[in-house]
Amino acid sequence: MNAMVETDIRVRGAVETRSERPKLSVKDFKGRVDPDWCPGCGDFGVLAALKQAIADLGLHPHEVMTISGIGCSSNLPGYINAYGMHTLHGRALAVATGAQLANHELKIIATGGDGDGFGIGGNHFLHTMRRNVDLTYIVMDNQIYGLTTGQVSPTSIKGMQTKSTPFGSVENPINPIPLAIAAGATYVARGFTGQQKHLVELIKGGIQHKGFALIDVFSPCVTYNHENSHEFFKQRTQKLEDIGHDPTSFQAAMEKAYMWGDVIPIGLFWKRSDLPALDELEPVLAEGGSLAHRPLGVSPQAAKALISELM
Amino acid sequence: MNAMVETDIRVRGAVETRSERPKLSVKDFKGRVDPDWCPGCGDFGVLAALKQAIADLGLHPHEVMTISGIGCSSNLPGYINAYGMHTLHGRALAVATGAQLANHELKIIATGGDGDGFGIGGNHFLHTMRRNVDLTYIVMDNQIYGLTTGQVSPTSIKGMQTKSTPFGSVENPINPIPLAIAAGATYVARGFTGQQKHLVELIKGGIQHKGFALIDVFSPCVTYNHENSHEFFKQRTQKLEDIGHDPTSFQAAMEKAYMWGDVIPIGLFWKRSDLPALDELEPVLAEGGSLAHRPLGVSPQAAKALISELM
Amino acid sequence: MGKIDLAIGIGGAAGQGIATPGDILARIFVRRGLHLSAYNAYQSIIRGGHIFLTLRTSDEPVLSMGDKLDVLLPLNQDTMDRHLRLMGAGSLVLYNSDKIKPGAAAAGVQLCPFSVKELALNIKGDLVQNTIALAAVLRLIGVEFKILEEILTLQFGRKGEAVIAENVGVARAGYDYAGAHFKPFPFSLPDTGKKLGFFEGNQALAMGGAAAGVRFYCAYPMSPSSGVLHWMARHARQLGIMVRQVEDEIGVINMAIGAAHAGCRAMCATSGGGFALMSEGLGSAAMMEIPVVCIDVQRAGPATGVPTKTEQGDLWQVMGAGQGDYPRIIVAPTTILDCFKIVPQLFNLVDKFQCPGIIISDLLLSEGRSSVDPAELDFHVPIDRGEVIGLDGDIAPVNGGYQRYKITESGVSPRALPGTPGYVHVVATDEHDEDGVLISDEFTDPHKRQAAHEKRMRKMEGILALLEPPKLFGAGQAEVTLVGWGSTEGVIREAIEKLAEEEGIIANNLEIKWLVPLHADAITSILSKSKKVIIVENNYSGQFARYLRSETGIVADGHIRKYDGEPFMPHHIVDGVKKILAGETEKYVPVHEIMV
Amino acid sequence: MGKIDLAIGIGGAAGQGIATPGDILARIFVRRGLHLSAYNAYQSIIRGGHIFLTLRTSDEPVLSMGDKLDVLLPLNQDTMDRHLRLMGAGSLVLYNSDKIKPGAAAAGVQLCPFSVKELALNIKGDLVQNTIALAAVLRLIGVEFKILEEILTLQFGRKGEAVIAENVGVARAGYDYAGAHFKPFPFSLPDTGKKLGFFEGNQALAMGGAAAGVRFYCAYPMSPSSGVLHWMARHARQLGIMVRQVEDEIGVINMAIGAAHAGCRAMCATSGGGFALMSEGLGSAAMMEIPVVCIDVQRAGPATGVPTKTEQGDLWQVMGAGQGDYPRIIVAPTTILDCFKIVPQLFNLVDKFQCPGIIISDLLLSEGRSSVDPAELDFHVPIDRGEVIGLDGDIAPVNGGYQRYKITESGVSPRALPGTPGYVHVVATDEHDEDGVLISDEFTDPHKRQAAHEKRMRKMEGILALLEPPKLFGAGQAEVTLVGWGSTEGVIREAIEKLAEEEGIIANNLEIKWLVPLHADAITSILSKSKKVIIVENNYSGQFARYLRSETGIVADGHIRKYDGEPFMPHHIVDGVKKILAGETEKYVPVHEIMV
Ligand SMILES: Cc1ncc(C[n+]2csc(CCOP(=O)(O)OP(=O)(O)O)c2C)c(N)n1
Ligand SMILES: Cc1ncc(C[n+]2csc(CCOP(=O)(O)OP(=O)(O)O)c2C)c(N)n1
Ligand code: SF4
Ligand code: SF4
Ligand SMILES: [Mg+2]
Ligand SMILES: [Mg+2]
Repeated sequence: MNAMVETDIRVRGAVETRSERPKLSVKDFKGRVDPDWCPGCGDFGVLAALKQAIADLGLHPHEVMTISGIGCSSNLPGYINAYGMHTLHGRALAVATGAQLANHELKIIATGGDGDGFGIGGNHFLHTMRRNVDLTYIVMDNQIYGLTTGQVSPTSIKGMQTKSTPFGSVENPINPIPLAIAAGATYVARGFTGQQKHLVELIKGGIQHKGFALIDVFSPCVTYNHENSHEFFKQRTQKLEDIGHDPTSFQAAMEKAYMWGDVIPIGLFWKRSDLPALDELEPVLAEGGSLAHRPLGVSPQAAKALISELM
Repeated sequence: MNAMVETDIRVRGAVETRSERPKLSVKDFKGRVDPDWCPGCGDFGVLAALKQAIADLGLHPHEVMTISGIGCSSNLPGYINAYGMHTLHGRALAVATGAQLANHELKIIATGGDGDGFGIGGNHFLHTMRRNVDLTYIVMDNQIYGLTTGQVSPTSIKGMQTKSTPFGSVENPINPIPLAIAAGATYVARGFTGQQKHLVELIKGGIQHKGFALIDVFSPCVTYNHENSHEFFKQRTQKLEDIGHDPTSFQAAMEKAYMWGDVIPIGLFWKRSDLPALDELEPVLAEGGSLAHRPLGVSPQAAKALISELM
Repeated sequence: MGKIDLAIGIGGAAGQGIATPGDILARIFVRRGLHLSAYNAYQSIIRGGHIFLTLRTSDEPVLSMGDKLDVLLPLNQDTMDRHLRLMGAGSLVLYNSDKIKPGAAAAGVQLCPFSVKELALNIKGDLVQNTIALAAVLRLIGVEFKILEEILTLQFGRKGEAVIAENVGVARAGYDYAGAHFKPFPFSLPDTGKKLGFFEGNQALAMGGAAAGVRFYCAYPMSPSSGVLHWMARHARQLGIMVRQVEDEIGVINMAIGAAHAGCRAMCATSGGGFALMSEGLGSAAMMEIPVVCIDVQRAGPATGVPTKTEQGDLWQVMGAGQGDYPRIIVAPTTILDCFKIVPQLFNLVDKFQCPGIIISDLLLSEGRSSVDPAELDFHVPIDRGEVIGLDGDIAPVNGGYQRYKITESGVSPRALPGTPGYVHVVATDEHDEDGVLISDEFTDPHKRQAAHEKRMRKMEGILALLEPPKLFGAGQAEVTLVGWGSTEGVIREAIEKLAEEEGIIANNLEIKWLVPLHADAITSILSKSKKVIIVENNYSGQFARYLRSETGIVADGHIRKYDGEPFMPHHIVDGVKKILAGETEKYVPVHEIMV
Repeated sequence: MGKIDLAIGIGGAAGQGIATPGDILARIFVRRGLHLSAYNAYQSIIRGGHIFLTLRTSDEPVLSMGDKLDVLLPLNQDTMDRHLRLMGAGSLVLYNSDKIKPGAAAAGVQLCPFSVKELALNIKGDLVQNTIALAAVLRLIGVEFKILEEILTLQFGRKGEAVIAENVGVARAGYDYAGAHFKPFPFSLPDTGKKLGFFEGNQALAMGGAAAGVRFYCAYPMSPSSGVLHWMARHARQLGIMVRQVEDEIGVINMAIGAAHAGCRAMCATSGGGFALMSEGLGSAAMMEIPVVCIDVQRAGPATGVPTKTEQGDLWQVMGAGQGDYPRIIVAPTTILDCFKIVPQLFNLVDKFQCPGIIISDLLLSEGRSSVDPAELDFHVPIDRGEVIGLDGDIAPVNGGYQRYKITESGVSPRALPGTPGYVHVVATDEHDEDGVLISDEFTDPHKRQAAHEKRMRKMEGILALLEPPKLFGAGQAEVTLVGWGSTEGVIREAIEKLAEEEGIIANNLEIKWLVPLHADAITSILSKSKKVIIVENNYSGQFARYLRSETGIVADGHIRKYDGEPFMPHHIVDGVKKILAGETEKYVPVHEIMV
């Protein structure tokens, strides 16, 4: 598995061979500051799993870039030793697409919250999936707006009482899994911070997947969402492996995706490998080498051709 | 069928009885000016079908409001004798939601193009569907940006050559039907301007449906999309009634929605009647009467209560 | 300030429960008819960090958070370390000596340690230190214990007798300990006999909306504007207001426009970044001629910036919002009470002139709290919906002849609500003729375009005529006029008192509330008589100073600016005025002494 | 103007094939080394309406579309009716008398009817009238037939000999008929021996981007900016530029920012409404300190407005874009060639100062066409990427000590490209410390905030120092200085020639290109010497006049404004200057005579 990733990661200049590369551990990915999340926040679990996945895959800090929007969860890039962009609320996927296409040799991991990604960021979410951009998108889905102190989110369950719905929400929530499948994502998974090892594997799978990978993670907010707590998910989540599931079957994926009740499945719902990622389809990248490092300017011949079009 | 609608339409003041209401014909819905669409544009067919549907349902011009964004198709409100809003590009559904909740006694029909609705308007599309707002949304889907003189749209097929993709698009298109189903729309249909009567029935069904109804209409652009022409759809579209389909079956709906090739199904893919529309769930509307016509201001008792909270 | 001028600072980490003693103190003050101003300095996290709440009370109206603290309640060591050095003679510091050690204090500062372990041996949890500190403060300012007892009884009512007894017991211990060990203030907090209330600016804006008859409120959460949403959501059912949280701010403004067109008074609020997303929609409301009100509660920018900190940095954004020229009204309320009063006024204007109205508030005003005399909260305000066809029952149908955009001298054309028989029409964001038919299509027509554009823009004259011109506050003859806009009114006026008392400098104040359209002539005539003009604003580039110059040509003699996220304190302005009058600088940027 | 000054107007409905004869004429002119300016007045529809293309050529540079037409080619009755009344003595009108009837013409107008039925009896389709009219014009301006023959042969090449022969035959008939029946112009179109090309402003902007080394271009289609996207898409593979059409303009600016941060020079373009949606993103680029270039091609607003018409109405929107203060560069190119040249200059500046750059163009410039001397199109421009770590191979890893936002005197901190070992860091839209760690979280710090904000804003001084100050054009001593910005340069300068020639009024011109930061001192020093200042701009409210006043205090003596969607013609300015100098008005708004 690692071998595959190693060849994927081209360090500019020479491709370092595997033996030369020191293998890093989780602690090498510790960020400049410690998270300021509330004690017990699910996001700690996502951060830990992500660091573990990156270390397991033998990646180095400079080869990875995390890109987030704004929210408690979106603070993640500040807590991991990797390149990072902490962009505007809702815009992580748009920024990530630009960065990925500009330097497709980087491993880009978009991270954020349910509000960031499915609320204000919904349109980028939709279109990034249909384009199958080679990104790993980890949503810390706590079914609430945490940073703004507890309002309803697009994944909040009906009836949820929040500061903006003190008498209970009357809107139907989004279910990100079928939505992602219908929109064209090629790797669609759900994790739970209470299942660390499982989550690490889902993230590794997402990073290794060439194309758009969504990992929607139940990452409970201990402060503002008392309905969908760690306990709530602990009692209900079951691994798809255990239930029995074929992630290449559309029908099975859809069926499992709608399960919500005493059993809430986690794991890889859907994966297809027959669709190339956008960067693989883009002819300008076929020449090889990231755009970001190509020399600037127009050759004299090209300039001549451009001018001759005007004559 | 009409009876149902009649009772739905409360004219402010007295509810006119059915016998008093003159039944109008299509020509009563002729707008102030004639459409400036290119001769042969599919949108003529949508306009005709919409007028027919409204007339068939016994609605009067002042009881209907069409709301569009910007695009060739979005010019529609100007061509029909009904209240209308020709809003910003991509924003029809947001405006329509506001108008619907402010006056839920109006029949609101949102109209627009594939670019308007699925491109820039994608986020409103998603959330209006999950909220099940009681709107009829007719998309004149020509798989191209017409008004801006022919660029790729989110529904343009892969390989499509347009001004912005002169060597062919490399992106996967959106399929609005499964997307709408997954997002929570409760009436999801596809029409074709080459099948007028069928289209009229789909629109009538949408207007009568209490909740969000999407009618995605193949409405060919004769000027900029030479791939997906009237002929193209004429040869391929088949009615779901003829193929055999149960619109209450999720699985059947999804299966049919992905059919694209020699047979492209049109008709009602999906309908569910168990979910109330947003206005039915909103307690503030339970008192009856549209918000728009309730008296303004705060009663002395209420004012006292508000002030006492501060003391 | 009045005879009593008491400022209490409570500081600790987020999650340490600062709000509760703060609320109790505020409540006690206003119930005695004392005035109050409160400002909470906090960060964008839920737990941890440093929160510092300043509560200032007086028998006279309180204009700002002031310059000094009389009481410091540090709930952790960090707060002690940050604030002790700023405490002056006559002040006191109350702290839990089990956990917190004081550093060096200035002469005359009374250090008042108490031991939670000793006073509340058996009680678990950290919140008990707050109860003790609160009780001790009340003792030292001469508030009777029974008042606290009542409050605690109410507060813990649901938890049963035992809990109440425990808390009252602890409070009693703290109260008595303070009485026995510390020197009280030389006054007892008076009771004026009158009762005031208190509210924050966001609440005032929301209540103003209710008074104006807002029937549709929508928003996307964004600090520091979310308070409006929360109030609206809480009162939605009671008041019959449709309150919606929308997918994003673009959806917000467009939904509000849809509701407004359908006939509701519609309002929304956001902060700078959300406002940026709304800017296209605002222009569209002006083009379709739909009245709608949007509130921008400014926070420190650019971009995400400092979400919990104040600034007046969005003026140019608000003025430039959206492409092209269009009529609009921009108003910056100057006090929290003004937040309440301005909303119905603005709704009457936007209804009359069928254009968007923007309220530009800021974190200081919107999250700051102030006492309020309930008599000032008049919910029975005049409501003028302008020329609207379809609001009452008797309308003669015009059957097609109706011209939504009839060209009139005032620029206003009677609008008809959707649903009204006989007035069917289409509104459009494309340029259109009097009948609503597009003139951007088919045959564009420069003459019609010019006429339509002029019709809309003519509204600005009508609006200006209805706006109250700004008035000079303070001495007619002064050495210097301090010009501000919006939330700086209070602190400027307090600085003026200080300048007079402490420095013998006579200053007056011209505070601008109605920003667009601007009473340029009235301002010019006032300021042309000023000896010196100094502009005070809470941003880097002097956004208002540049705007004032663009409209009036006035070049100020000096500028006092602050852009570190914290609001001005009176002495910042005093210092700036002194330096500028002394010719030492033309631009003074104070350094915020308190590290909050 | 030169010895030759010939303006041809071709008008008809959309779909009548106006572009082809227009292109052929333009091509013939520039191949003879004649200069050209072309402007197409059209509507937002695909078929129908009224399109009017003005082509003006001369042996000297052509500054505007001018005031008069020498030749009118009406392809339908509507065009004849609209334009004939404006034709003056010495001009001629060529039309298909089978379908079109002239009205009353002024004295000296040569009416030149031809019958398509007679000249091309057997040929189907409407386009043949265009070929005949084109051939006739060429005959009357003395262009040899073989040139047209060559062009038609090329044009119909793929359709086979028969079609070529047919078209050449028809053209010959029209050419000869004109020779036999109509009076030619008293000159033959000269051939200077030199060869020029021609391009539109959007093409120039795109080519400028290519020259600057843009590697990432993205956009959402929006008239009148889509031409940049179309050029980029056409040349993407040839030039190795990633070109993407995005879901909306918010996606556009953020995608461009992502690409720019990863190391590409990234550009995007839009028009007013799209720019509104980008405004939040632009502020975020400034906060993260990422260089990116965005083009706003203005059209008539507000809102959707008149999508196919020109205006300069976005200046305040662009200046106010996004919340808070942040460093940015705003430039308004003054000619189509300038569109090409400005882009690499701007990229060097934004790379050097790590901030967003905005080019503010308009429909007139972006969709207008102009001849160009190929020697002026230098693709070998200097490229300065500023301080970037990671563009070449040899970087010493700093292993964690790297400070992305190091506070420096210039405000610029060396940036490191993602992927560079040893320089790992996080960029943020929240306020941050030198090391990129947020200071909006946990412990906000007013002192650090102030320092970070000042660091960014200091860049503006460095930028200004590198911008060329505006220079006065024309007579040093003049009765009046006409001040404009951006696209009005050409027409103002032509008006100046006219004022001198026809009215004996000596005027000069100060055209402002670099708008933010503004060379306020240089402008003040120039204009303080002017006897009178008149500001000319294509909007309602005098957006530039107000800005100029805000930055310099200068109050113009008069204003010439136009906001009907059509660009200024020279005589509009001439008339305005006369009226203003005569004291008849302070603000002159011309009425556009031509109903296009
Ligand atoms: C344009 C804009 N609108 C609103 C906000 C305020 N805001 C910041 S984070 C957030 C939502 C956070 O929710 P989520 O993305 O679920 O993250 P969480 O805090 O729950 O992890 C909002 C609304 C903003 N920063 N920008
Ligand atoms: C914010 C904004 N961006 C871009 C545009 C330009 N624009 C107008 S219509 C349109 C797309 C039209 O496509 P579609 O919605 O499919 O309608 P069609 O013309 O094909 O019927 C675009 C991009 C705009 N008006 N506003
Ligand atoms: S508020 Fe919720 S999401 Fe935010 S840090 Fe605390 S627990 Fe986590
Ligand atoms: S361009 Fe296409 S969509 Fe637009 S009117 Fe013409 S045919 Fe219809
Ligand atoms: Mg969340
Ligand atoms: Mg379309």
